[in-house]
Amino acid sequence: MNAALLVFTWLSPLVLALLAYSRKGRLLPALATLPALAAAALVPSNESVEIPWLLLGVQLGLDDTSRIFLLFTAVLWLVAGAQATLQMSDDSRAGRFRVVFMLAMGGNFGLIIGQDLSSFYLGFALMGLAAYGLVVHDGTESVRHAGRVYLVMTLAAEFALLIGLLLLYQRTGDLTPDVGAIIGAGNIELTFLGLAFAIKAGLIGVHFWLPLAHPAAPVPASAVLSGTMIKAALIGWMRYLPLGESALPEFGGLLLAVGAMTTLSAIPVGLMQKEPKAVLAYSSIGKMGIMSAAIGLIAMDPRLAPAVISALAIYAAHHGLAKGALFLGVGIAKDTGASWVFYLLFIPALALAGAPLTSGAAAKDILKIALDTGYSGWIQMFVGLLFVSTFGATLLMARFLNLVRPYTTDPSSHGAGLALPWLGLLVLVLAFPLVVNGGPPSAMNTAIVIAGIAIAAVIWFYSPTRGVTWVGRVPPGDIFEWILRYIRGAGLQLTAPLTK
Amino acid sequence: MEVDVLVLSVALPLCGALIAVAWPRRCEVVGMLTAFAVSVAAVLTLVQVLVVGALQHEMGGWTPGLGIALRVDILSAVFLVLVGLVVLASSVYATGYFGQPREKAHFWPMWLLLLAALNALVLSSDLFNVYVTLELLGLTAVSLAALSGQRAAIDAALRYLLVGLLGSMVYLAGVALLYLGYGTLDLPAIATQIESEPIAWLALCLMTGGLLLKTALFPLHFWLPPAHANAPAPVSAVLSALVVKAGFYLVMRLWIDLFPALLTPSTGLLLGIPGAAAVLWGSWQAFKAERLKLLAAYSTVAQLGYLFLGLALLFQLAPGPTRDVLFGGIVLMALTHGFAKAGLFLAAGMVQKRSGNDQISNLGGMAQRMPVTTFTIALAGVALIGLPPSGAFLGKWQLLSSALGLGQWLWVIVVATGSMLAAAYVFRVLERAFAGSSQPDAPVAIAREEWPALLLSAIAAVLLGVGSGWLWPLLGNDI
Amino acid sequence: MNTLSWSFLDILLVIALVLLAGAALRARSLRQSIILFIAFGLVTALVWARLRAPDVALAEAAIGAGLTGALLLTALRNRPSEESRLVSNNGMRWGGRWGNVAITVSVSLVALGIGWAVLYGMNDTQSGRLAGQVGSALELSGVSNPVTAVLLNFRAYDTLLELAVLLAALLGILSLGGGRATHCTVDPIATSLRGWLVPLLILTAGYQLWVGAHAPGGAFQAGALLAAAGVVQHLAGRAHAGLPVGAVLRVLMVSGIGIFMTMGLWTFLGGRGFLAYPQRWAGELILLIELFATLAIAVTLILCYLGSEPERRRITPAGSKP
Amino acid sequence: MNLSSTLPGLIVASSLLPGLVIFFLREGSQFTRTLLNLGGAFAKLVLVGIMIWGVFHEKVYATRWTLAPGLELALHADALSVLFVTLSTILWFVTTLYAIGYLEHSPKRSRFFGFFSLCVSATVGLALAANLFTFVIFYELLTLATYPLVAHRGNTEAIRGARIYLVYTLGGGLALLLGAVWLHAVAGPVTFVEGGVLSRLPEQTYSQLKWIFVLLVLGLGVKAALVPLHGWLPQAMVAPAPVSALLHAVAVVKAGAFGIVRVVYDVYGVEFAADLNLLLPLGVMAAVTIIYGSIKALSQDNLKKRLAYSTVSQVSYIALGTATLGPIATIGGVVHLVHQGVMKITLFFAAGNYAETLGVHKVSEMNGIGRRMPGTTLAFTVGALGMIGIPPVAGYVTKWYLGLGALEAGAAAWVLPVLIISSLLNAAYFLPVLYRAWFLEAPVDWPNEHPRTGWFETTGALFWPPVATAVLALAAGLFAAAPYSPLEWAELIAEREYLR
Amino acid sequence: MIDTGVLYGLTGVALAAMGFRATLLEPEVIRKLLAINIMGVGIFLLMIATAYTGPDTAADPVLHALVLTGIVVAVSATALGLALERRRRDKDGS
Repeated sequence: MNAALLVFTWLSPLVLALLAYSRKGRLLPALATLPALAAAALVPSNESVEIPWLLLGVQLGLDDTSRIFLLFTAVLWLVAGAQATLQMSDDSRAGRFRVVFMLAMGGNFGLIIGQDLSSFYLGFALMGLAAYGLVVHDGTESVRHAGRVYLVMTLAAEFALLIGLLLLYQRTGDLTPDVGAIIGAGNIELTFLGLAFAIKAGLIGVHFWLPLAHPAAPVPASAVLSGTMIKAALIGWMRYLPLGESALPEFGGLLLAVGAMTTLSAIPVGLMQKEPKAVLAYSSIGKMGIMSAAIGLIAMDPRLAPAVISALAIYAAHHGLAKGALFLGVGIAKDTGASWVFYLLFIPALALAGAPLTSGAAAKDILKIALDTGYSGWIQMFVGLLFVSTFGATLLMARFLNLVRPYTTDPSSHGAGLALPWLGLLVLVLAFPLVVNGGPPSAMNTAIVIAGIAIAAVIWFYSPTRGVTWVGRVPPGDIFEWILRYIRGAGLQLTAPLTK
Repeated sequence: MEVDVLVLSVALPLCGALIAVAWPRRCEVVGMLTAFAVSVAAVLTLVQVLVVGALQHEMGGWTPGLGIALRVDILSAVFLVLVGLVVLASSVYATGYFGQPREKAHFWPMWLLLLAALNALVLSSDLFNVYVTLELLGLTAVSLAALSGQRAAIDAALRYLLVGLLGSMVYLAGVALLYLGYGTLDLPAIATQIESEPIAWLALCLMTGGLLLKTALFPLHFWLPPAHANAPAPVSAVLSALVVKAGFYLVMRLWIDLFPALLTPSTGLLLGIPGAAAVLWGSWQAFKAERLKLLAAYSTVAQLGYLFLGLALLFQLAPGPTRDVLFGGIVLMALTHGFAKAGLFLAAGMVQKRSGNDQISNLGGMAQRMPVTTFTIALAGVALIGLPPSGAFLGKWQLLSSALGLGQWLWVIVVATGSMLAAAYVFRVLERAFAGSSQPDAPVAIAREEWPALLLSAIAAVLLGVGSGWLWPLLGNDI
Repeated sequence: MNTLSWSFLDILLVIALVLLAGAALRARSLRQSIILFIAFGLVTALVWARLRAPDVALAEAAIGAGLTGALLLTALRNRPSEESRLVSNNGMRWGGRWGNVAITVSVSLVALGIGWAVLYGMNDTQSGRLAGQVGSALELSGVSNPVTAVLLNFRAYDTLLELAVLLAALLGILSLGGGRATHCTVDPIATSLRGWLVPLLILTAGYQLWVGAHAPGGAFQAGALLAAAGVVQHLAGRAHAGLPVGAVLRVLMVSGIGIFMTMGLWTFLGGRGFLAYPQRWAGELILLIELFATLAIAVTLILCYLGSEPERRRITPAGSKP
Repeated sequence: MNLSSTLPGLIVASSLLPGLVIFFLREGSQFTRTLLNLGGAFAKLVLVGIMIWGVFHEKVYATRWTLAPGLELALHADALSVLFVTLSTILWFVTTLYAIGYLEHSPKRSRFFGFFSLCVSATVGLALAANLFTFVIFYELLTLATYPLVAHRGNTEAIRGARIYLVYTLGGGLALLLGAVWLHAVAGPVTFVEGGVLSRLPEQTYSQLKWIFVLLVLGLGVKAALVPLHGWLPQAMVAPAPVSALLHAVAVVKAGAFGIVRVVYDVYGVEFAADLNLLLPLGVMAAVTIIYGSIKALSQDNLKKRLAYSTVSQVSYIALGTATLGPIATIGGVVHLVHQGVMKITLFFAAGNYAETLGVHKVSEMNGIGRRMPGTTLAFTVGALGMIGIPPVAGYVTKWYLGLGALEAGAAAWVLPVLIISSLLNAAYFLPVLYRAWFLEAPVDWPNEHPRTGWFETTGALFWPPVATAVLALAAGLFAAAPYSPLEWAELIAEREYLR
Repeated sequence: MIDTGVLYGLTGVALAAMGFRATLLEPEVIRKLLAINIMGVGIFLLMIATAYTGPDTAADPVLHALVLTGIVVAVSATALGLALERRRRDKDGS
């Protein structure tokens, strides 16, 4: 039974995608996630099913961390799917959206449950490419530009991953390398794997596609993009780096530093954005920075591995759900324009900021508890980073709410039925800390959050106009946009074929 | 009563010619019957030779020294079959080609005399007898070439006659010297006595010079293209495929049977260099030729070049299996060229008859109007270029293999360029044939004219390539 | 080594020969060169006689000088004055003056070579080569004249082919079609000459045919003489040179080879080998063959002469053109 | 007359005889012609099936016919030939169906199908050739059979294209002939023996063997479209679609590549070729072709020209695999023989469909074609993704094995970058096409659209072949590890080549 | 040491050479035919000279037969040549 469930998790989205084109298939996106939910709940860990004749020999299975990932991914895909069905009932190209949506979903699930190299790579590639369809759904010029940048970066990530996996496979010799076999990776392999997942996670330097793609995509798509797809990087790192077995001091250090820089740079740029979804995109980049830094930390100090990995999984789950809720909220706000939507948005915003009694706080506490086991200078630095990110997140959330407010003033469009799936998600976000007993709220954390709220309130009331000057000076794709503008300005048509 | 079939192959055509002259109204029927009978006789001779080995028939019962003997071994038997089949096919074609009875009455007797001359030449092994057959061949060929009566044909025939006479006279001088030196005219008898002395050398040069003039090897080829291009189609087919080849057959006979003692590798070059020049010059001219028949004529000059090239290589190989294989290759190339060129000329004749002239430039849409003819030209082209599955491919393979074995690069380059040029001029024609003319009018088929040409080309392009396995070992024990 | 056996006469003949040949080739007008050529032919006949080759001398006189001369003269008569050049594309002209010198030098070099070889070859005379064999086999051949024996028995096949060559030439000429009928007057001398010359020629031809068996003579010489009679008939204005017309003419044309072939096939099918006459009947058979050969050769040569002669009057039935 | 001595002969004859008969059919006898065509194709399929079964059970099939002392026309079924024969037989069957549909009402069909069958019998003969002499014969026959096909339309540029094609291929044929004859002169009759026959030759012939190798590769390189010799391929695009499909996917181009594989493995033996350091130049030539082909394809607006240049680069993967010493690279090279065939024929079918149904020849005219002809465009997408090397379509298997082979042979330094650059370039010239097809608006009316008959987007005979081959490509990728798959067969071949 | 046979043999060679040269160089057709005939006579002279074995003994009959045949062949060739020449003149329209 378990084997069937696992296979169906992967197969059902792909197969149903073929039927989704016609109008009758409107409900399919939501239904396709059910096997994944069931599998996440029922299938015992380290249960795997072998399909030797598929691809190069496929092995599907779940372990503890991938179970959590599968759970929150499935939930988010379910909600996003339902939301898409409701919102896009009148869109002419909904059929195509549904097909591409479900292909991406299939890729994402395959990525998580596929334990062998080829199915991981298949999932990674399928998700990346199908997501392109989601990004360029609207078809306007700016969206097309974002889609092109996204595509190039995704392909680059894919090929880097291919090389990395090739090197890994050539070294280990079997398609489903267990953790022990992964030790001793050469630094070429590490660079390639690192690069592939860095692009996916949106770390600094290769992040510019994310703030372009996420806002461009329709709301359900961007929810999934931010919520689950970029998490693939984490899964990749956890699975193909010898975390907990051998120490990778330089690689870990590099990852920690890059993660830290990403988080720190994301906050100011995020604040300067004019578009709410762009703000959310930068907040995702920040959060991914934190998680990558955590991975770097584990790489340096293997002893931390087991505890921190599970903590990270929970943190990722929290971030996924909250970020998904925020993105969906923006969509509903735009559609319904109802003021209560704005107030409900406060819940996921606070959760994301890590306010006490919310999932954010719980996740952060678990992470801090896991880190207490080891003691080194780096951990202290990481905890400091955590606090800074909390403060930044609060500011970003305030900025976001400030930008969403205008949408919710005129109560013109159709009723609340649209928001049903979103409300369900909010309930989950609220219930998250209960499920995950995070322990008592730490004083330090609450103090930072309150300070953040205070500053935000001050900025909000006193300088609604003056803040405008430095807002919007940095375009969403920041450094890439400048480079591109410089190149286009200087008349070099280097990227002509790409942008045709 | 074991009848020597080989005599029949001379007697039958002669009788046929006589009856044709005496009874002009039925000359066509007589001609066809004789042609058929002769080809049957040729095949029977070949079978007899395969079974028994070399045959000999003393004319008049006298010993060869005093009298004349007809001798046939596998080489001459194979040439007999070539002559028989090509003449038979051309005769079938000729029945459709000549319209008025007056033309028929003139054509058929001379045609049968030509056949008799060819058979007599291939079979005879007496030097003076060869001279007489050469003369008979020359005169009949000239009269047939001049049959169409236009000014160009008459001029070409006249030049052909003068060149032919010169060639025979020089050959006769050589025979006189040989008789002077060795006192007999019978080929095998002289072969035993010959050793490297001045008179033998001179006789060799004179006889070969005379024959090369008649075989139109490169420097002496100027008379061939106009003669073959302006003759009527069946005549030019036989001229190119057989008459010129008879000269080559004689050179091969002389150089291999009569003068082996004199031959040093360097003498081979005497034939090799003009042969190479012939290949290049002939192919180049063929490529530039404007008319299909002129193209075919120049291609004959080129193909003969290959044969002489082969001979040059043959003499540089020590007697042994490689030499036999190369000899087989040369013979196969000669046969393939014979069939292919006959097919090509007959096809060219059809094109000329159907569209007034055989200018290559206005062959447009021929593939549509005359599919069988185009297919014939294509098959003949394949055999001329030497692409598989034609016999010429095997021949060229042996040629290249022995040239590379000897490490002589010049020949390899010549053969390679020759093949490319051949491909150029063949596909130049085919290309126009494929270029569809706008209105695809109904394909016309005159079976009587189209099928013989097709069969000839098919033999050259496919049968000789695939089915000639049995021929090689037998040819080996001839030299 | 025989002594210095050539006499003064030989020197004279040789010089005459070479001078006449040179003159014939370089004479200014065509008519002169043809006349000189005929003279050259007669001197050649003399040389053959000198070299003890009477049969060849007769043939040379009748055919070489006589008939060839007649052919050349008729060719000359019906053409206007100016030369008709055979301008060949590249072959025959050999590029002007320097070409001439080059050719002359090379040809003379080859001639010297052959001459030296002849000297070398002649000295070791191999005792008459085949003459001995012919001598020994002569009585088997049914005739006593060795040349006729060789021609019609030992190398009969050669003669057969030679008649075929003659026939081929004739067919070629006929296929070229008669020339345009031109009007030419009949001079009285010819008619009177015809009165006594033609019977004389026929008589000598018959004698030549008969004597061939045991003395110089034979079918070719007899045929040539008959042809000469024909030419005279034609010059005298006789319609169609006295030849029969139509089917009979065609049968006559092929009679020579026809008889030869029937004889050959008869012996061949009789199992004795092609043209191997039964020893007893050899003489008579050879005579029979020679008779028909003579007729054939005569008719052929006359037609060659006529063929080249434009038809005087069209009214005669198809006549020579079958 | 037992089966083992006649089967190869029968397979060649099964398309030769119908071909010859078709030549003489009248234009109007449509039914008999189709019957002969399909009958011949089906018979060949059955015979090949028997042969596969036989070879798998170690049965020996060989037909011999002596043409001259030392020169023998020999056909035999070894692993490599079976692979190529199966490929060409299946694809010929599909292409015949397609051709019948494509040339529905065009003139001169008897001539077309006659030469079409001759071309396939030449390809099959070439595949089954047991010695170099037979290979040369069928190689030249292929040129002869394909020339009229390229010149089929008879208009000026068809004739011009055919002429260029002829000049190249005859030149190549001549080089191959010279090489073969020289080899024959040096080493006597050369039969294809796994592991090569030339290693036993004495030392002083090595310099000659080098020159012979150059000649042979030059000769084969023309048909395999290695860079300096590839000029004819884009020009030959003037041929009707089924011809360019069969020619450039299966027959002509593969003949060259197959020839190179034969020469390197079965004549020289790969170790011996490596000792003579012949493999590096071949590899470099292949690499240059791959990159050059892809770059040229970028700038081609005519769809078939773009596919042609893509073929130029794709076929050189086979040469690259052959030139890299090591069993894994061999597998990559050999399996690509099949994969490229299947994928490229799908693309050409699709291109033919567009041209025939909508009169679309240029990429710029392909906006929104996905909406008008979803089935064909889906097949086109599968083929294109395969070309880029995205799993699950067959292409990624090749890239996977080629990459691994390069790593194993230590030649990763230059092989991997080539693979990556070419994959990126493939993406660069295929994805814009897909983008236009799926995401852009269709023009109001197509260049010359045939009225839509019935439910299908085009006639059945035109619709099903591309779908069938797309499914094949997908299956070859998905079920790569299954028994009887091309990959399995390639491993069998590589194992036999390196057994010694 | 030059006896009659050799003398005539050499003359024959000389005549043949003159004939050959003239055939190549003379543009006029009829002169070419003349030259060929002269060349023929030259070669026949060479043959008869070899057949001559002194004033008293009988000459070699085989060679005589050959020369006879040669003469007949020469005359037939000349006749054909002249006929061709005449036909060429007629076609000329002159």
